Amino acid sequence: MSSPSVPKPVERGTITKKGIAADHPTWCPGCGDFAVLAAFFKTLEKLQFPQEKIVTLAGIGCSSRFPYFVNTHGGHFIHGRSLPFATGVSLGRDDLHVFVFGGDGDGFSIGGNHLDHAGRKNIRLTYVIMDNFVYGLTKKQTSPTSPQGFQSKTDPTGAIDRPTNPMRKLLSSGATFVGRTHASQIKHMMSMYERAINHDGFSVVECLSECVEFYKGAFDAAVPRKGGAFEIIDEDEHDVTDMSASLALAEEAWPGKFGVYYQKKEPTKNELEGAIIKKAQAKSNGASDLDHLKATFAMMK
Amino acid sequence: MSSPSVPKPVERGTITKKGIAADHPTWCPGCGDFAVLAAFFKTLEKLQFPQEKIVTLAGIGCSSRFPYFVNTHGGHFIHGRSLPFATGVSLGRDDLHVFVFGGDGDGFSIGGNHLDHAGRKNIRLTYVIMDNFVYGLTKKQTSPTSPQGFQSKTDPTGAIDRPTNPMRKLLSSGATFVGRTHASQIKHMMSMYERAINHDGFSVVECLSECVEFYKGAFDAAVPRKGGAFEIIDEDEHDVTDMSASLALAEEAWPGKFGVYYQKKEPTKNELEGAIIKKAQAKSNGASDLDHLKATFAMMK
Amino acid sequence: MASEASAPPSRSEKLIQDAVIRLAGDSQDGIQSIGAFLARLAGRSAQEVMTYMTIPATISGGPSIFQVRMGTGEVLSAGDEADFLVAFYQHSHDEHVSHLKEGGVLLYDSDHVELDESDTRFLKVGVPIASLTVEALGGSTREKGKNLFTLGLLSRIFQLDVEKLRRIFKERFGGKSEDILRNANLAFDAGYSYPIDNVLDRYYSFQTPDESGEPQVTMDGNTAITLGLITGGVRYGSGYPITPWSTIMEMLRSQLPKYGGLFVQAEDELAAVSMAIGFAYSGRLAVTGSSGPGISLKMEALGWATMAEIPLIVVNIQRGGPSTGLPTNVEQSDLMQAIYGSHGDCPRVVLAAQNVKDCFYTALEACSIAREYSVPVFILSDMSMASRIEAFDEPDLENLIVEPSLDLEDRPEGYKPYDLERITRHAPPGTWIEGGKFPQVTGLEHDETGHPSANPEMHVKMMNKRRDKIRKLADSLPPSKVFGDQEGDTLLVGWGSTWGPIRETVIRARSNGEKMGHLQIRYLNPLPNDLEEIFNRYKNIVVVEMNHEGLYGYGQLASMLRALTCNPGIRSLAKTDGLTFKIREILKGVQERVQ
Amino acid sequence: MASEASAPPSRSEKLIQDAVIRLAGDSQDGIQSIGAFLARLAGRSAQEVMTYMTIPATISGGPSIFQVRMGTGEVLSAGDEADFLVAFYQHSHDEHVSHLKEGGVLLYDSDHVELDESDTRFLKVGVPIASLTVEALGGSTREKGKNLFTLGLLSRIFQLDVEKLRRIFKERFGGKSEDILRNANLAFDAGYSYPIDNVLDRYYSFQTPDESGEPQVTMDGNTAITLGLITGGVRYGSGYPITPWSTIMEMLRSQLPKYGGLFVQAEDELAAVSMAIGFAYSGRLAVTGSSGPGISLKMEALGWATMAEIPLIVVNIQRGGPSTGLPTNVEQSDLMQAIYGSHGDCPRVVLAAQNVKDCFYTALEACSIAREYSVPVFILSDMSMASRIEAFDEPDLENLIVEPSLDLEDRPEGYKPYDLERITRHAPPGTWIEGGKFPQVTGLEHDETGHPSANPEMHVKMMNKRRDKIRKLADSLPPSKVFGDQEGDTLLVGWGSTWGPIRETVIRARSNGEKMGHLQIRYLNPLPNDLEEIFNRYKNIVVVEMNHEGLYGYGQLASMLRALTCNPGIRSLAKTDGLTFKIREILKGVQERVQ
Ligand SMILES: Cc1ncc(C[n+]2csc(CCOP(=O)(O)OP(=O)(O)O)c2C)c(N)n1
Ligand SMILES: Cc1ncc(C[n+]2csc(CCOP(=O)(O)OP(=O)(O)O)c2C)c(N)n1
Ligand code: SF4
Ligand code: SF4
Ligand SMILES: [Mg+2]
Ligand SMILES: [Mg+2]
Repeated sequence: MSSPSVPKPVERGTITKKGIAADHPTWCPGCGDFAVLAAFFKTLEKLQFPQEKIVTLAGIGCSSRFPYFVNTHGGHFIHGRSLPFATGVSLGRDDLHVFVFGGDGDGFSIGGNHLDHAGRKNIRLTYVIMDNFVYGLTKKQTSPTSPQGFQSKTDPTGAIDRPTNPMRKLLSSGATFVGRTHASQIKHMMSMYERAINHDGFSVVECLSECVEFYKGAFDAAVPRKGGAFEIIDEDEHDVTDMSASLALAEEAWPGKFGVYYQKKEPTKNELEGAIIKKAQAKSNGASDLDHLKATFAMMK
Repeated sequence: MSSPSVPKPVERGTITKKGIAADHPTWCPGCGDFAVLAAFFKTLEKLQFPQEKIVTLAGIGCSSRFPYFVNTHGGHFIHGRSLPFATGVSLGRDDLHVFVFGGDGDGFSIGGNHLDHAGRKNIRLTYVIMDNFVYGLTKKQTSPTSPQGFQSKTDPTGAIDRPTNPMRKLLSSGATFVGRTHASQIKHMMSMYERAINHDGFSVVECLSECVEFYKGAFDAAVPRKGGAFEIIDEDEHDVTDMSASLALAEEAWPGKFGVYYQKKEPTKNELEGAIIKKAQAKSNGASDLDHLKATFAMMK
Repeated sequence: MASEASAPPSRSEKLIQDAVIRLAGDSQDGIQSIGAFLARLAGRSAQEVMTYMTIPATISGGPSIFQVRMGTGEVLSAGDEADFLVAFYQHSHDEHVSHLKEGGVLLYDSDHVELDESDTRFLKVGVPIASLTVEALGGSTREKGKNLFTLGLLSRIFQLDVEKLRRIFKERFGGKSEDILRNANLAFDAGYSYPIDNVLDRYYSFQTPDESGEPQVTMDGNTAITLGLITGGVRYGSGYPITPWSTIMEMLRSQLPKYGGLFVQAEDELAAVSMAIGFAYSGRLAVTGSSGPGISLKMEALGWATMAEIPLIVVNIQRGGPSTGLPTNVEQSDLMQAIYGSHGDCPRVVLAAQNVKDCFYTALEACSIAREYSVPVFILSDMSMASRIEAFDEPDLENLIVEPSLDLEDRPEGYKPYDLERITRHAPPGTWIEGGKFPQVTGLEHDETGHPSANPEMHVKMMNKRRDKIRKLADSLPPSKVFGDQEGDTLLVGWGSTWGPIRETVIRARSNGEKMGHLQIRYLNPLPNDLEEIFNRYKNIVVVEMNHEGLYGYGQLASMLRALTCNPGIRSLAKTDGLTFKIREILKGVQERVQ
Repeated sequence: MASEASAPPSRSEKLIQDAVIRLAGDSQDGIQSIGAFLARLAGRSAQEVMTYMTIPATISGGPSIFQVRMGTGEVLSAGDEADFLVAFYQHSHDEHVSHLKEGGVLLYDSDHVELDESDTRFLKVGVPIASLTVEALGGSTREKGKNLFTLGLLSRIFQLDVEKLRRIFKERFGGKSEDILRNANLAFDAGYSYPIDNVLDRYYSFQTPDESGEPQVTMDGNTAITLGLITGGVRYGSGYPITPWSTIMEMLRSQLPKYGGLFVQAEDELAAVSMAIGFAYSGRLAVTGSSGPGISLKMEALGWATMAEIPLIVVNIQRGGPSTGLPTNVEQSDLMQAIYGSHGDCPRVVLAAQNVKDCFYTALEACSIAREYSVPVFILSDMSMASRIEAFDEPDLENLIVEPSLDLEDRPEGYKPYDLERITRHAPPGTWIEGGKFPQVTGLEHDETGHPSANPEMHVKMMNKRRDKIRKLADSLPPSKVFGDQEGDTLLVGWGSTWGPIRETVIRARSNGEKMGHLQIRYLNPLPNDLEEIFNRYKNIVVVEMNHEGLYGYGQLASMLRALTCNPGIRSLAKTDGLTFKIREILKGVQERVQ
């Protein structure tokens, strides 16, 4: 099934589209996720992190197959738990560039709680939610972002539950960078990814990415060439550090606005834990692990 | 341990303090939870639902011991899952009055995701979060609402994670009634409970309830007789149906305002599922279960 | 078709007992529907039928097969090898030709497949399926319809009942646009009228079945479970999607409202099991279910259901594990977890269905056990049965149906939710208790009133109470039925979907003069009381199961049976290649394990 | 103290080997600290010591006991009965007097307790503890200090080393305000100078221990696990609070920063295990843990760790189950779950610590196994060991410590994360792979490169790979050590914290001339290879464990051993009353099971 398609040995040091692409994606032809991948590749090409320091992680879903298609260290975890997994990676290794990809079901349904806590802890990583308003991999069940009326296999007469408001949810979590983009807008997507990546903290981007198999046309209302409106937030008007204003933006009617809803520098948990370590170690003045251990045992005598 | 303390057989039909009280609560003397219980009793005395139709449910925590102290049908479930449990009860039996009690750990930490989904589904029930900013039952660990700097057993040098903003979280969930009160303000508490109970939908009240054992004085800033300010929302000024305005209220600095943040009538899932049933049954014109089953089998022939 | 296929050509008609037809193409080609049509037709013709399919592992579809075995005799497995292979593409041919019997018929789309001329093992029949379909339908359909064209070909070859088939099309496509039904008939006719006798020198015809019995129904295992649950009185449930459980929740979601019930898609499996428990506590028999990963998430709440003594049905459609594993392959590796997966000593009931028909009856029985013993009941099925279609006699619904009722009668004073003297029967909320002392249900150890108790003797008593009712269930079970020799050399023991292949193996071995019996265990927890006695009648016991032999060389059921009986004659034939057992695999495995 | 206690009074000094002292009061009285001081003192005096305590089940405190057994000989259990009971209240007396040996000393607070004059079973010593404490401290302290007053009394009675004790106070209270230390000494002195010889006609004195050996350390089991993990190189972890696991995470949270590491309090157990796996994947040996309910929640992610072959340490401090169960009582009922709780065939390592010292060494060993075999390793301990204090020889830290390292060396071209030829060694992110093809870790079945594969043979190979490494571990284990008779009538088999009571039982039975051996199994998965052979040397095997005999009459380990060996001589002595085994319970139970 998996014939790795790296054509030639990659030279250490430069990220190229060729070197960063791994397997040919198994997504359906036309799936929005291809564009997300392409924009990610381009952004990485631009940013040129050391390739071995990039790590892509995911839960389970069509979108969560992402890591297989990126030639970096990668991990395909379990459904809904990619964020705590990534939290361990980020806090364990502050030298890495940690990326998480996943779907709306993975992020807002089974994984919804982890979002809240990774957000408030401000874990240093970038999370892209590839929102297609449906469960793709399991073949068309209602997702938390499916609009009311959407006919799926679990709502044959149309969904009745009010959907999650993704922007409100993300803002509420305490994430320190919250953006929104659309897989059909490559340039905008790239700028969102780049800004998210450059944000020092928990950055999350919702990317509308159409599932052509199970929810065709879901996002036409936001695609100009299909008669929709892709309205971008005017950052001269909108203060991205104002939570209330951002929350108000999140209340706008579908398809709403795209761009950066919120961004504020707050200490990351990575920094704060680092400070605790530093303080604890400063106190002991260069004692070795063995010294510490012996001291603790001495107290038990 | 449990010598049920119902003094005399209760007459069917009238709710009295005596009849609705069960065991003597095992909380520490002075715990705020006593007041929550008392206010709940008084509210029930006022509302006079048939006693057998009241059901109190909870997860795990000091606060979650609530059902044992109320003489109604009751269930003490597992940590963090009281809402889905109660969802089953509410949707299974739309004739009941379903109450859920629990702590900040139970509700915002392990149970945080269920809040989001019970909220957006607008399950008909009333949920009281007895928020003491700490883990009581397990003896003083940091809770999601513990403020930064709070010294607990899991943060001996002071909590560093930014706490959950309870009002923002509750509003974001899509709950259709969101209130806030304080266990030291019996009257206000009662009015919140009454309004929450009378709201037809998912109603949730955050009640600050002091843990005298592990976080004494946590809420003094909101207790007038301790020099604090208990500021009540002016509903002439604040439009409780305006989500953005409510979210803005949630951003106010500690100790913030008390009262109803948000209330809006939306169809409950109970109603919506009822409508689906009605429609399905109308189609079949009084067919019996056996008729339906036979028809389905006929299609398999 | 069996040996006839290799007989010398003679333009004639051959009477056959059954045929294994493998259709190999891409999942987009609608080969599943040809299979389903054939299976339904077999059901309506009082024939036995069994299907087998693979699901492509990639999201965007890909190679896929559908295999139908149909015939007049007992059809117990989907067949080790095909008598007939239909290959739509070169890759279909290359992948599957090794599954074709020597002398079998290789029907291929000559538009897409090129054969090695020198290979003379098979009777090769090339038909330009793709181009003829396009031609028949007028070009615009991008080869869609190839499946029905092929069904036409097969109908001709096997002399199928065309009228019945057309009626099935009509039922299937009737609700949709006229065009669809017309195109289906056009494609079918084109296939049917293709001059196949120019290349194939023989027609086949199934022996006339005995149509005098009960009418048959044809469905897959997941449908059978769903209908069993509904018949048993389940009206409420909650779940979260996962392959291969999803189709049960999807069907419940659309069926239950008619019955006045509902099914909730929860935010995750933790919520799903909790909601189902909430339904049950509220007085509604309820179901939750999943496959491996989701079942793991339910373990904590299931412990509560045991402790609080709540009736609940839990369906696990097993797939390849561990972890995300092989989501579209079959395995039976969740047995131990079903019994031991929750912390603490946590008794519950575990049943396993052995074929599609039994999926229905097991679900029905699970309902009555859950209700009677106020306990969680696991139903184990697996990927292979989930989507496998079989025909079976229509159940006697009038007598089987259980219309659920909500018992809100007043309870007498002193009512105890956890009475030590009897099996717990909860009073759902809404019930008045004389004297006005209302009950609590709880996951803490408790006294008879449901209030927490850490009293050592009370814990011992309650532990025994929860165990004893499961023992009572064991005492009430019917005697285990052994098929074949009631004593002798070898007893093959299995559980779940291995029933068919094991049964067929035993039939084959006995026809070769071996003394062999077959026992399929449907009750896994509690195990039946008579196993030890039965085992003692055989020299060798071989436990056949689709899981791993583990550290000590024994599959999961084999380990349990060794612990139960300490019978050192128990051998284990366990495998985990994600595929169902072939008869020859079992024969060989047994041979190797038996002295 | 043993038999001497009932000897006729004579104002004299008695040399004793060990004494069991039970302090009974309310949890607010600080009886835990007297106990802890005594235990530490014993440790510093090269004595053996073991404590036992109960935690009140109510939130607001309540009746509580602390029992210390200290002495010069080997102290193996906390003692069936007390030689000495200190009763602070009437309820303390009433509840606990039945635990006092006939002829034992009943020391009671005459301010709070009234005795039945006619009861002559005990030597009754009344002291107005409450009022004398208040008097000594000047009234404002609401009886606080009673514990130290009592410690003073005990020091006088047992001729304890007062200087050492004062040093311990100083260490304990040194960091706090001066007042606290002064008050402690005041209360202690008042007790010490109380004219106890007016009422008690005898002093006791422990036989002089041999102080020439290693210095001892004194700690409870959870501390020992924590320090074992740190010594073994764990620097990262994540958890969620639950009794009785919390103290491990609390200590790790405060200790790890010094070592450059950190511990995260996660939002729940699902997140905790996922974070720990994230740490491990990033190249940091990591720990997560919980007790029953939280362990159940980790089952799905643990399956991933097995599948992805990630090293991980999982601590389960068992408590009474099922469900919320008996949160403050002891039980050993999570063994099956540790082995079988995740879906699919999911091999992992399970170790059980047998006493406080062994908590340290088991944790250390878990680290090395996790690292060496790249696999999740369970450490099972329980409520009784969690807070029980024991003294043991200080470990040789210089030689034991493992300083963790992060191996980011370049890997050669063709590096495979799941090489079939060797035990998996992941390259953590940050590692350059020559040729630039980076590895994936995954919970899907995969090929050697970590890419998904549904190939049947690959699945078989990978299943075997994951199993074989655990078998390799079994091959590397030291021979199992049997204590006592190496063959004969009866072998007692246990696991975990039952070590002490079983050992003491065997010593007692052998001193009565019985041929008995004791085997405590520390490796539960894989089980040691030599068990079958050892079992064959005895007529009876009795497996002693604190869990339920289940449906078939066998506790969890007993079931496993029957499955492993099919030895029908295996009997089960299982109980679930939430209490540790008493010696006489085991003796009686064995007698009943052995012919
Ligand atoms: C615990 C668990 N539950 C359920 C599943 C089945 N499952 C796999 S992906 C998925 C949801 C897919 O939807 P989404 O996250 O929106 O991703 P998409 O496929 O749409 O990109 C589900 C329910 C699983 N793998 N694990
Ligand atoms: C799955 C699980 N994890 C952890 C626990 C332990 N536990 C019991 S209550 C509790 C938190 C208590 O805090 P909170 O919910 O704020 O309630 P409080 O006691 O403060 O009222 C925890 C962690 C548990 N019972 N189950
Ligand atoms: S099913 Fe939908 S989301 Fe999945 S790959 Fe296909 S188009 Fe994309
Ligand atoms: S520990 Fe705190 S929350 Fe719990 S009962 Fe005591 S005061 Fe109340
Ligand atoms: Mg999706
Ligand atoms: Mg709390």
